[in-house]
Amino acid sequence: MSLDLAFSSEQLAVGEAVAGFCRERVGGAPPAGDCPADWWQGLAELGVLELASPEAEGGALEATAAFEELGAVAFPGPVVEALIGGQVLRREERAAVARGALRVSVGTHDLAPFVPGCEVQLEVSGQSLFRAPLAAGFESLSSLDAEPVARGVRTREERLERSRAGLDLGRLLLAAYLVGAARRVVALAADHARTRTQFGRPIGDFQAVAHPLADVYIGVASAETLTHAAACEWDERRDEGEGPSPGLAAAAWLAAREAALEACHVAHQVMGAQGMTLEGPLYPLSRRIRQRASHAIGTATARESMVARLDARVGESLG
Amino acid sequence: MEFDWSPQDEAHREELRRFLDETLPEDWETISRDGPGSDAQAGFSREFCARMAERGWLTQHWPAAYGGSDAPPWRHAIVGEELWAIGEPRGPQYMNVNWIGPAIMEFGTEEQKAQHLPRISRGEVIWCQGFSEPEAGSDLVALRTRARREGDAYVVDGSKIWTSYAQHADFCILLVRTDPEAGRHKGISVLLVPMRTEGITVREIPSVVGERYFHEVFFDAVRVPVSCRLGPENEGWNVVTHALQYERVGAARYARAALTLDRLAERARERGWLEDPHVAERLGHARTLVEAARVLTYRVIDQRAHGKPPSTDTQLARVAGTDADLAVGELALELFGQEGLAYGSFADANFRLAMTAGVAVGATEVQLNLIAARHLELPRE
Amino acid sequence: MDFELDGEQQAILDSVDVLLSLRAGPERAIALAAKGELDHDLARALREAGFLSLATEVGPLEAALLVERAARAAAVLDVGARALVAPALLREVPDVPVALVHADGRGPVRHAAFAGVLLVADGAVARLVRVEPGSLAPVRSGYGDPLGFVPEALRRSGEALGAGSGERLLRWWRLALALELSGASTAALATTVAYLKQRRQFGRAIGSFQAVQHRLARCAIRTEASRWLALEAAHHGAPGERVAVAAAHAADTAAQVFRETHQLSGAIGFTREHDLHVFSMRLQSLRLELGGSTAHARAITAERWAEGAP
Amino acid sequence: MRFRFSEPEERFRREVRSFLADHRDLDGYFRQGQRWPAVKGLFQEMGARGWLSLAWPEEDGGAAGSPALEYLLWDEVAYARAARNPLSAGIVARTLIRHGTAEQKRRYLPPIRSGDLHFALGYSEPEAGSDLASLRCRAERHGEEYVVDGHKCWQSYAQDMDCLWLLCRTGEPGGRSEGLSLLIVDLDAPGVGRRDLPILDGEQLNEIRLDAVRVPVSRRVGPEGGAWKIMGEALADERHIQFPPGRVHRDVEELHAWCRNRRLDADAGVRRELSALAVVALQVEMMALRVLDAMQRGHDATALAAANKVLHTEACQRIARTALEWEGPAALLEDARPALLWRQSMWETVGGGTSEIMRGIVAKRALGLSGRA
Repeated sequence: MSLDLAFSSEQLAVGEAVAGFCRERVGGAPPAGDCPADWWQGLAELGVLELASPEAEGGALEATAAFEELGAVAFPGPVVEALIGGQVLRREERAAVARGALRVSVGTHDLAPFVPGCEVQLEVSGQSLFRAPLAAGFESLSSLDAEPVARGVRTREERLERSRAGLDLGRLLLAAYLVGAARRVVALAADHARTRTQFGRPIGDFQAVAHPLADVYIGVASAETLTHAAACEWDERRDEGEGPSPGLAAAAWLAAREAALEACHVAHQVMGAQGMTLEGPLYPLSRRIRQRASHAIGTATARESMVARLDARVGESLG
Repeated sequence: MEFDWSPQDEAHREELRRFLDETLPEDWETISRDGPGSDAQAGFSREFCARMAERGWLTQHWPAAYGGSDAPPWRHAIVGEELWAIGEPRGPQYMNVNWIGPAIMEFGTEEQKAQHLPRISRGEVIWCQGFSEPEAGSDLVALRTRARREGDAYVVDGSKIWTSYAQHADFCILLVRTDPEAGRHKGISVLLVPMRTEGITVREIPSVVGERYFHEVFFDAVRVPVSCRLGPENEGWNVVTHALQYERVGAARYARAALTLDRLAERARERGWLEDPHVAERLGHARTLVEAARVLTYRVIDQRAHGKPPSTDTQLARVAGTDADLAVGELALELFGQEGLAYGSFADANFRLAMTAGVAVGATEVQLNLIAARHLELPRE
Repeated sequence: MDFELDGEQQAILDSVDVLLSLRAGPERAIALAAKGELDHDLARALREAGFLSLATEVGPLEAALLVERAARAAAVLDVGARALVAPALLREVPDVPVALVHADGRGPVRHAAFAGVLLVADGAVARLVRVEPGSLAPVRSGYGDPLGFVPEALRRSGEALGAGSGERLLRWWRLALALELSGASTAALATTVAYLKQRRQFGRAIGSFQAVQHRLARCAIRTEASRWLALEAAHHGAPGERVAVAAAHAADTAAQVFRETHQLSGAIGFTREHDLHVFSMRLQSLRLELGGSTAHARAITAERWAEGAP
Repeated sequence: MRFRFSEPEERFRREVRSFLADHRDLDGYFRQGQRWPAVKGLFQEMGARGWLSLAWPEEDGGAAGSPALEYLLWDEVAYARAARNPLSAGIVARTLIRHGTAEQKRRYLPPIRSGDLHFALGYSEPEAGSDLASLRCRAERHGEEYVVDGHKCWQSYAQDMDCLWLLCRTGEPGGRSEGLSLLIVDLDAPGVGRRDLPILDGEQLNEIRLDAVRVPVSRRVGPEGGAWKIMGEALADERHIQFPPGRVHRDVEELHAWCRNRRLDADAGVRRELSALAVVALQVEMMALRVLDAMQRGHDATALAAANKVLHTEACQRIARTALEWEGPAALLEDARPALLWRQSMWETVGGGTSEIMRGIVAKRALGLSGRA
């Protein structure tokens, strides 16, 4: 069998189920703040919260199909973190995560998003994940007027096994989420450019509007395929029984991040003041993109792994 | 050609800084966190502008006849730099001082001058500008808000959008169509409308930038005396283009960007980030954009100081200012990562303010069109 | 503060422009490039008119104006080094071509093959090396200025010019670069704008497409700013941060102007029969000198924000 | 979903790779003009293996291979920097197969297949570069001959080619895409004048003047006035091999190796840009695979191919610029690899439909924006 870049019908079905759920619950734009409890429960019932875990039927491709849809509606809450938990937590904890009964936060050494709604608090540092709860008495902040964040002192309790697999999946799913969100951003901006008239014609008639949009479309489309390739790679390695290595997931994360941020930049430019209101469809997306792009997983390790990848390829091609 | 400040200018800047040290309250950072339109900052502006006026600084660049002291444009530019850099304690009043007042001087009747100029000059009045409409943003001439003549009043129907400061404003400088049959630039008039007139309602559009930043203003059979019209009927377009020439570089965005960048670099140094050459490069490049915006703005002020008519240098300066502002805002967010997203944090506050830079007052695209047509003399279609 | 030329400056520039319009320009640059020659005639004419000693006799700003104008006129000459940099370091301005050399540099050096004087930046000091003009090996180059190799031994020899001279050389060198970059960018843009006004595609002038207009407008903003930043730095005596800002801005501008002018001119821009390459190829070499935009940008940060910065 | 090629396809890739071991860095990719006899030799060897006619129908002497095989072949050749896919075996042959007369097929296909006969592309004119519909070169019918007058330019390597694949106007002057026809013109025919245009990448472009050149009507390919449609089809056939990502991977890897040799890769700024370029190279590959996937499914790949060209060529420019910046003035020496990469990459966002045209296609087809003004 040669190359085949389409989702399988099972994967499409996962995506469609999630899309339907989002249409029904989220509607136009998600509210600010954390994920409402019934939405979270809904995700659990759909099986989204256990995708790619050792117990799950679906792997990274199914999860990718689902997360692109979540991104498209800027779905709130620590969804990526739940699936990271599905890789690194103990079996009974994983089951609780899958049921929606246990929520996971993944943060930096002093910042933890979604606390206190999250019972398990993980800290990411390079290629390692630590169980590291915040001490009581943390400071509550809000991130871009929307997501709750806590700042405080952590105590590292243990380094988690399968940290790399968890972080790799995290990068991949962040990429999928960002790709889904960015596709929607480009669609919104293009729609605006087709319908909004200025100086007597649709603004999309102007190259100065159309060309930057074409550029971000290209960036998002290539990041999307790279994300799919990374998901394939993740699944193949899982099936082969190897531990996932930092490969395409890091690339997908870097590419999707870049493409999504650029898409927001252009869309804000195209949509003008309409993109700055909390009522319009653009800002809830661009805010969430900005948050996910600033995820604690960070970019430094991913960048280093790209250089390492080159090292390996150059070694090969010169040898 | 020489690029030194005169000793008098230097002295004025020093004096102004001392004044700010004494005048700004300790919680100024908090007051200014949500931008000039916020309740706190607009409220404070009435107090602050009165004190600026006492010193004779609020409208020192105005002619003596209207309560100014004919100060050279460079002097007023220094005020702009110093105040914008710290977040504009004049609040919404920078608009009156920079261009609404001068427009009234240029086109107003004696009665209008007597009514408005002293109040602006004393720092006790807030204005908003009723230009954009849902279907007329950067393309202002597409506006539809209608003013019908009925006896010695106009009856205004329509709505304006993206109006900053509308909630606080005492007056609105309003663009209306008085002749719907006339071509795009013709048939537009300017009205000076008291906001407390019956039939005006204001709705805030919650915005990402800060509180009270955007509003919709609805006009429902609002009666405005003909005596409130600024300039001749149906020739409002001239009034506006003339007025906006003053406005274009009124906001010294680069000064704010420069200070933000300095603070950003200081934080980066404290954390040892300057050791990372990538960070050092990014900061350096951002500094070039800020400096470019400054020097291009100076060029515009210089032309005014020489009594020359406004040129496309104004557009060059504006785009450069926008770019600098955005670049610094983006850089702050990038360097601070997740930490920068916390509401009111250093990076967050700066980024939100910078975001509107390219959109406010004639989107960047319009400026670029003008540069292409007039500066490069490129052909139209 | 005054951005307008005063009477004397205007008079100087007027005669500089007349001289350059007679003796320089793209056509001459193309002819000189074919021979790999430096413009000795232009040097003589500038010297006889007293323009090469503007820095000492009038001031650095006036010398800076000359350097920028010469670059706009595609002068194939060490005018930046001779009229602006050398006077900042030497009591007597040499009567021979001057090449600026970095002791640690590996690459070819502009004008070295014709130089009689090398000014070498070597850490804390600058050194003066006298060479026989024509003694250094020329390097074939398609980048506007003739290049030459300066052997390692020469880079390390010569007479030290005293404490602080190394840093002084770098500052004025950066300034000269900024001015030359700014002049060449302005000319490259003007050449392209003129071409796109008359060149037609899809039934209309290419210059009438909005996307094209916006890209050119952005270049115009940058070239204007580059010029003023460099002139301002010259007026202030080339302070470290200002020259780094001017050079970084000018180098970034050059990169953008290069990309856009070539992209928008299409195939004609790549031929040697069109003037664009006279300016654009030189931009390419100038913007790489002294470590290029990254090095200038890092210098800004070091000058302005590093621990113990002024 | 599957991002791997089949085992037979991978086997073919290995075969190509081992064949290319002898031709690696032939440099025909960048400098065909200076390497022509050797590049022609390479094509002849490939011809002998049947690789120039890999996807042609069997009845025309081809192997009816899949697009994937062709993709793998030219991707490997590009990675080896050996050559670019020749015009003759590509759009010329495909067009002849579709529209050529029996005589034309008999005459031209065998020597094309064997790598012996090569074509220069005669599309662009001084006043019609990316806007081909406005071209002026005119072919006047006189009995069984056309008499051709016109001026073509920007022909790559015409000095070494045998024939010109000429687009000219047979209909009303001033019409746009209607009234254009394709003719095969011998480059040594009387009235054909060629002049070299010196260009910045050190390679040659040519201009060709046609002065009352007589071309038999039997050399017209396809119906009179029908060239526009034919050209579109030929272009569509080739989308998957136009911009092989191997070239970009090779550039990035070489840049990285070069940084390591010079110990530049300890610098954080350099590492950051290298990592970004590694990501971009993968994005380029993904876009190329999307084009191939669409071709395999028989979908219209116009917008994807336009996107691919923009992404690919802009990536090449970014890599080359980076190399120049890190190397400094030494990179400007005539034979320095960075200078070569850079000069070559400059041309690519202009030649073969500018990036602006490509963005216009993407905007229109993928986003529904006209982008005309």
